[in-house]
Amino acid sequence: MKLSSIALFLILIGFMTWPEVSQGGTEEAIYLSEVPPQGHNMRHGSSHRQGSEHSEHRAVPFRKVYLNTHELSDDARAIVLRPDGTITEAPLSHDEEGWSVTLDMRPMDGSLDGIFNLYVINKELRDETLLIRIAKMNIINHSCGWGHKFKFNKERLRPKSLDNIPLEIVGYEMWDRNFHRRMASGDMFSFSVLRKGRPVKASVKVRTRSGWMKSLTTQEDGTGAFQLIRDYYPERWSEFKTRYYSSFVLIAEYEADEEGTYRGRSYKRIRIITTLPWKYQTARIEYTSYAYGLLIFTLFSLFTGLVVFLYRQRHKGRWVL
Amino acid sequence: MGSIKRLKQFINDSDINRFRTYFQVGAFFLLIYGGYLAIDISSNMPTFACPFVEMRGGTCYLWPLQHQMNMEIRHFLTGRGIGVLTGFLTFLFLLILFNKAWCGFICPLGTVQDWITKLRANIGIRYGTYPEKDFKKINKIKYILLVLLILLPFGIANLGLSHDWATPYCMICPSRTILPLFSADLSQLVIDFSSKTKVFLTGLGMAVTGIFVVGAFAKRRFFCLFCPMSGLQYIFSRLGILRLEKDGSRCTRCGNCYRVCDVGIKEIADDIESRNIVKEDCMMCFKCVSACPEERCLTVKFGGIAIYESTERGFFKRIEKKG
Amino acid sequence: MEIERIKKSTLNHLSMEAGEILKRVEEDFPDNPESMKYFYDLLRKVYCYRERPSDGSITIGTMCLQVPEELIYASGAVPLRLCSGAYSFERIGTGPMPARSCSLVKATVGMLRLVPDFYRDSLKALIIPTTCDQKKKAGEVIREMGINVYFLELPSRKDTEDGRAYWYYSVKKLVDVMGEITGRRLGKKALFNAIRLLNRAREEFRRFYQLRGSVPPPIYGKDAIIVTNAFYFDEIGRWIESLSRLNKELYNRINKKEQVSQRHAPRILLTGSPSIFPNLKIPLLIEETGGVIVADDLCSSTRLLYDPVVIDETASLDILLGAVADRYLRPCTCPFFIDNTDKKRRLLQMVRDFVIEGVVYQAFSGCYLFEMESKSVAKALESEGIPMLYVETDYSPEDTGQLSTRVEAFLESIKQRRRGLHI
Amino acid sequence: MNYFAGIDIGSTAIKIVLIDEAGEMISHYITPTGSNFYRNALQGFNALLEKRSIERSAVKYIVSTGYGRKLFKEADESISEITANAIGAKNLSGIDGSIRTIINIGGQDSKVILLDDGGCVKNFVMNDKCAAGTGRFLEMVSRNLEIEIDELGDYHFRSGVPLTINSTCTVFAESEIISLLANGHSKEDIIAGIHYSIARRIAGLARRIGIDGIVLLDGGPALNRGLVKALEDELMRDIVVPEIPQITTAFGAAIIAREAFLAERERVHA
Repeated sequence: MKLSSIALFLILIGFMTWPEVSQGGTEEAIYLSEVPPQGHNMRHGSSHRQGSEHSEHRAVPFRKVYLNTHELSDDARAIVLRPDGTITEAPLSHDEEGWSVTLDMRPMDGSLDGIFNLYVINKELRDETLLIRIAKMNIINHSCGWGHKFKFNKERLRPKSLDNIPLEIVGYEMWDRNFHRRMASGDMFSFSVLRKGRPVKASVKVRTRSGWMKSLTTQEDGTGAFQLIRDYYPERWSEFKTRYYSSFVLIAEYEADEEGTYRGRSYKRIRIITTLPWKYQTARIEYTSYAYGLLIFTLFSLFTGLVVFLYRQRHKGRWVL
Repeated sequence: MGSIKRLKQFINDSDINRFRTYFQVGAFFLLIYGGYLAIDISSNMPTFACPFVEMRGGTCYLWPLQHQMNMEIRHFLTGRGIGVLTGFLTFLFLLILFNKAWCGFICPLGTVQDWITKLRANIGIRYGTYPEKDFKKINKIKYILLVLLILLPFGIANLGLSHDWATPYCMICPSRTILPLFSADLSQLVIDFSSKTKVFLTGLGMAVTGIFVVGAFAKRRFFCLFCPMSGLQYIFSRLGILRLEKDGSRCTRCGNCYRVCDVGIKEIADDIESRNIVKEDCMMCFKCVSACPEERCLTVKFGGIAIYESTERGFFKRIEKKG
Repeated sequence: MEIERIKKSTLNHLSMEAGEILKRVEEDFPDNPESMKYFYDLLRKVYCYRERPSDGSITIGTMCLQVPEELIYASGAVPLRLCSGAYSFERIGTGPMPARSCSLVKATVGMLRLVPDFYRDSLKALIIPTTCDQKKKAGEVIREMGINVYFLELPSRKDTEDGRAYWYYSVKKLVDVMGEITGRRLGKKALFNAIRLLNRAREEFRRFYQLRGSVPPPIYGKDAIIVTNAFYFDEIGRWIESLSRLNKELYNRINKKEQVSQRHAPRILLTGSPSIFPNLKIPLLIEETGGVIVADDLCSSTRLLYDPVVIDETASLDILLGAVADRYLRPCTCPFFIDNTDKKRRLLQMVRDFVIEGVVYQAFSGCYLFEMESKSVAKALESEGIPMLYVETDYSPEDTGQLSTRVEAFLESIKQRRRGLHI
Repeated sequence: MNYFAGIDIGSTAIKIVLIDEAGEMISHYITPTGSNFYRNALQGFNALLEKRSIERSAVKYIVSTGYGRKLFKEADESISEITANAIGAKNLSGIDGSIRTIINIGGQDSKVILLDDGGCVKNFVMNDKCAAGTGRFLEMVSRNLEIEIDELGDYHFRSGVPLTINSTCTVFAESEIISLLANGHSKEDIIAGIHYSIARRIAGLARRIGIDGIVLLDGGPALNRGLVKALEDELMRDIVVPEIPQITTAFGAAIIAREAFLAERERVHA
């Protein structure tokens, strides 16, 4: 009997560590993040730099965003879709921390109150297949001081996409009407994968900072959804912070047989990898409890009821009106 | 008779309690569901309009006040200090307009308490009252709460108190847990375990709600004795345009006004010297004026013009209608 | 046998006395309102022919206005105010009572002592509130005569919380006692209806109280006393109707600017010990010498019917009882209470409301409560420049001569003051 | 020339005063009331007119006061003796205006009248229950001691130590006087004792409403200087006595008659 339990145990461990194994395939994907990459491996992310997190309540004129890779083709371009629909170019710069894009969010008068789409597109030709790596990021630009003028403005709230982007992931239910981030663990995160603006079937992988990974394929109409799980478990309970943003990255791959020439060399197949980083908080339900709330409520109401009842019994006759 | 005189007589004969009940229902919908009609009266209202109610029609001044107090001293004199001042002046303007009638006619929590009182009355259980000496002690609690709700946020910014103390009074106020129920939002009935302070505050909040529900059932306008908003209002209520005045010489001290007073203020019946009879817990519901049989003993004045007076004729009309 | 003779002669004396007073009231004053006839006939019937209108239900005697009549009506009984103003009864009452005691109490004891069938036929119980000591001690004397007496304890302070708590408690005890006497549990509905019934009576009286005080006065003060005294005996519904008829007539008089007595009759306010029919000595004296009593503060007339009961919630019997108890305790300005500052304030307010030119303060000799308070009332009135005549008298007509001189001098001093005659 | 008359029909004496249009006292007449006071009053009035040879029609206004005032049909108006006394005392010639307290000892009652600054009656008290301390008491004493009433004053000043007569009631006092006489006490001491007992009673009455300013004593017994002296000792202040104390009330009534007539004439002309 002992032998089987050991076997079971081994399988379990295997299963537990199973996601580690399939780590290999994600090296190629490039993605943007607000903190500089400490090395390629995502696991020990820079949690201590939380402070600099982009808070939706106070806008900043410039926002520096980092890429997770050092090699980038020379013709890589960073395109910015601004909330008012205009498209601009953002400068890519490289320093010892790696590639970074500095996004210019001015003017700070509330006209650009909304979501910026930042795309970094990198094309390479590897032995006859054109490898396009796209890193996309949604950056919220909002300050409560501007008031919430666009609260009911459909155009500003709608998650937007660009048609000339080879492959793009568009996430829905990203924020509430006041452009405050609303995603919390347990919510269903739905997205769709678009190829040049048209939905397309592609395989998508989700990887959180702590390394948990899940892969799924989009439906025919290119949409997919999955439930966010909580992956923020600080060692001591006192360190738990409700404002902590856990994050994950969506990586979509698409391959097709298309010919074309790129810088004079032809290719027969193209392979596109696009990424979209995402942040979410721990859901309130995770650290609050209805049971205790109602328990305390009933306890105290019963206690008060008892006190009133006893008081009235004792003052039966001499009731003062 | 002149039309003004006929109008005055019509008002003095009317049953203000029924008018107030309807007004309260209207004000309740305005404050709890105003958001659906994109109504936002002001964010510094001198009454409970709970920020935890999603589609509210206005915000209770204690909410921005506690946020604004969460500021270093040096900021007070800078631009941000101006924000505190404008907030306070808006509150003061609204307060001066209706004085403490905000509590009697508009406050949603007060309306809830009045509904609970009506329920108790229909069931046939008698209401309770505080003995005099306890009443004097109990109604000082609201000033303690008022001081705390200003000092604690101030402590966050200047004394390094943790941010969980952000809006301390709102965490223990029964409005936070009860008013959202009216828009089917149960999210406030929880204990927040994210930090020791949060556990303490939300725990206390649920305890206060428990006490509130039974207290409001046993005693009329139970919470109004403890409410810091009424304490804050009373500091400036002297400036109010809406005033309740008493002519002591006409008073027979028959005590009717004291018996109908939901809050149970003894001075309304016993004090025959002071002219402005609005005491600290008064919610200006004017039930006393409708219960006074003496001619022009109690008068409600708006900017010096008497809009509602206790008249003998009106009194007996109301008694006839009581049925 | 000897009791029979005394009883017969006393009844004769009573009818003579009442008849004579009624004659003075009706004939000596030519301009009485026509609808007063009902009240005169009622009193004549009660006092001269002893036919008290009663529908056979239990009668519960009361000796003072502090007894909540709503409770009596609600328990299906009928209250009967037994304070008596008959000099013929006082003469018999002097036996068991000390010589120097208050005439009113002596008269009541006399009435109950010697003339059982005058009221005792259906008198189930007599409730005596422990207001002034003479009524309290007289209660013991009455109990020995075999009448079922119940003492309703009152606090001696009405403005403290303990005083009120004490009073609520004794009213609740009274409810249980009423239960035993009438055999019916006091129901909330019955009490509510009783309250509304009496409130209607008070509303009608309030209108009369205002009409009577208008300038120039449409009715004499003696008629007001007769109207309120009729309230003791009359069935309450009929009393309200006849009073509203009287009010209409007064209203027309005021519109037609008709008035009683001469043009500038001094407007007098009568206060102090209650004058109860047939003891209208002082009021008649004042009005025969030319004054008009336009307002009074007597517990036998105005204070009996002035304050209404207010009901806020009808949740439980306790609340209704509290409202009734409050009405009988708090507005009462009986000198029996300590710190009776309300009385002076109310008097000054009445002086202002009804343009009073002189106050007559009558105190029954032996009633030390009113005698002691007269000094402070005089001082309060003097501060407002209102002259006050303090009259100490009893039911006997002996001092009518001197009193009439004093009353006449008082009225002349008012006229003199008014004309500013400094000859 | 117009004349005005004031008739004070008291319990013991009828006093009539005649004044001219200027308010000066022309003449007065005093006669005992007797049984039919109406006849005596009328006779007295006519006698007064003849003495001064004045036509009845010249007397334009007559005011009656005192106990019998209502039954004297001749009078145009009747007024209580308290008001008459007050007005009379105020206007007596030779008395300065600052009189505040008037003590009147009449035949059957004694009164203390308090005037306010304007001369109106502010308050008054009457010893109306019994005859103690009144003229009738003095008559009883003089009858028992067989002394004329007006000699009482001289006897008072001839007394050594005045006896204390404790019972103030007329009936008992009589028996007490007889017993004192039997014990050989001198009449002078008894009379002085009587005066002091009357003074004590009147002073008690006056203190009940408070004495204020100058005190004037009038009424018949005021002629008795002994009684005035006793009252001064009891009240511890000087007392003013008009030269004819009995007629003050009647004089007041005459003044009111003149005032009423003049007021009537103006109203007619206006």
